[in-house]
Amino acid sequence: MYLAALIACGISGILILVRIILGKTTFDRILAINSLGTIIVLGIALHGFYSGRPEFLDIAIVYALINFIGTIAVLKLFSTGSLGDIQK
Amino acid sequence: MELVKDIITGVFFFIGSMSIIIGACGLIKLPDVFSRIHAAGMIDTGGTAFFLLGMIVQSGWSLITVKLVLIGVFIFFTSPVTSHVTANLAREKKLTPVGKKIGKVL
Amino acid sequence: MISSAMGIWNYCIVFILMMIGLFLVIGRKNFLKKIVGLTIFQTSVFLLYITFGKITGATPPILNEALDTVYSNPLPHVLILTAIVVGVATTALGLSLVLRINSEYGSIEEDDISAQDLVEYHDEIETSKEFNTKFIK
Amino acid sequence: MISELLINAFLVTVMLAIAIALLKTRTVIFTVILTSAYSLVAALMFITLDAVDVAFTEASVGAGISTILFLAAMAYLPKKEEENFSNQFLPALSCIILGAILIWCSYDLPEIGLISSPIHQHIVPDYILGSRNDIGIPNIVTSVLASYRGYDTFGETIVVFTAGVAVLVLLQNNKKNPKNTKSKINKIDKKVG
Repeated sequence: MYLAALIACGISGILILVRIILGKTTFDRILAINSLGTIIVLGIALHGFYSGRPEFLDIAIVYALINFIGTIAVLKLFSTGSLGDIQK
Repeated sequence: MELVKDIITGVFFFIGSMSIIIGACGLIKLPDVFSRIHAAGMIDTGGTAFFLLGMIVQSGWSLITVKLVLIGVFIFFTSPVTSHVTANLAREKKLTPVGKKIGKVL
Repeated sequence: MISSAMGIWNYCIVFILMMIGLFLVIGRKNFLKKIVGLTIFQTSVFLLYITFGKITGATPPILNEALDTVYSNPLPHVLILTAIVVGVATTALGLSLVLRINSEYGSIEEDDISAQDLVEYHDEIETSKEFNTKFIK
Repeated sequence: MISELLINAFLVTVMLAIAIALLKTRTVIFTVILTSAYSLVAALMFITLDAVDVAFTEASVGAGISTILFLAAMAYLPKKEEENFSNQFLPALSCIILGAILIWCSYDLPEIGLISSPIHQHIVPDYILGSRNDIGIPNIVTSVLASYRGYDTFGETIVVFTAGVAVLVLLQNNKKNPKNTKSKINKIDKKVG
């Protein structure tokens, strides 16, 4: 059961990776990277249950946080031109 | 009792797997950014919700359930924010949707 | 048989990743790409180390209640934990060097920078020649 | 048992695909995004290889802080990489030869996951027993990192501090002499003509 779910995650991960590599605009890639992060969060949780020690879900929480922060940082750089306060 | 739990988890996992695969196919197949956001939203809502529900049914009342609920709540709040910011920026950068010509609506 | 094939496959891909990182470092002229290649090289070395420490059927090295559990090898994990943190310090130092080079030369391409250095060197030689001729006369 | 190895092989192949895409791209922001994805998949691979703490660190440092450092540096750098295919043959040839030698040597390495390979024999059983009996911390990695190998961690702290000081010194000098290339070229032009 867990293995089937993991295989589904793998298939959709491959499809999303195709979109990341082929994507035309930057927004496509950012969207696909965000979806890949979500898939990886699910994969970590499922792998914990599959291997019999589901105590390591903290890593999945950190992943969700890092994924959100990375996406927002890329989008901010894309909209304002810098991450910090100095702008030429 | 275990059998009932397993069956419920299997049904949830099936629905979740279908929604993430359909979402990933949509990310490839749909024509432009504004329609691909729907597919990404399908992964973020349908996939995570059903997978996490299935795992909650398996784990019962424990600390693991709390962590799973935390993941669910976090993705539930951050996914719409990301989609909104992406769509907003794509509109600011003058990307126009494929298909019908948009008139004075936007 | 398939397990041995999988073992060799893992090592092969890790070595190919390492070579891709090395090619990005020595083959590309852009400095940012060189730093990205350094990151890829580092991550592949980490993967190689962690692969050595894996035992099939074992659990992560966090102690259980049961006494007969088989744990994976924790020693590579410790080494790599140190290496990751040092790696991000290296990345930050390299990026600040690239920023400094960009503010000095206005470009981060290797050919461009060496051409500017050549022009400056030529110019210095010319001025020293003028100086020498004036001074001798 | 075989499924673990299959999952590992799948993930490492995904990483190879990302690295090949990195070889082909010329846009800087796409490079940064792909590096972030590479670190994410690498951290998932660390989890499947039982290295939980390493995955934690790689996710927060490799995928989080590195990406943000790259983005913060990218704001001041040119957005496109110049294409020049001039001098690529010799590096590619040397990389291929070195990779072939490494893969040829890898046939002598022990198989993945064997409990009888020499790395698992010598000192690690002592660490595991000592962490349970002497130190009393359930996480073996923490007890090795802070107690058995404490001086290594101290040296790592010194290295990180030195790097931070070096970054500060390099970036502080940034605004004092804004010598631009164009002004330099103009000066050269004035001298010449």
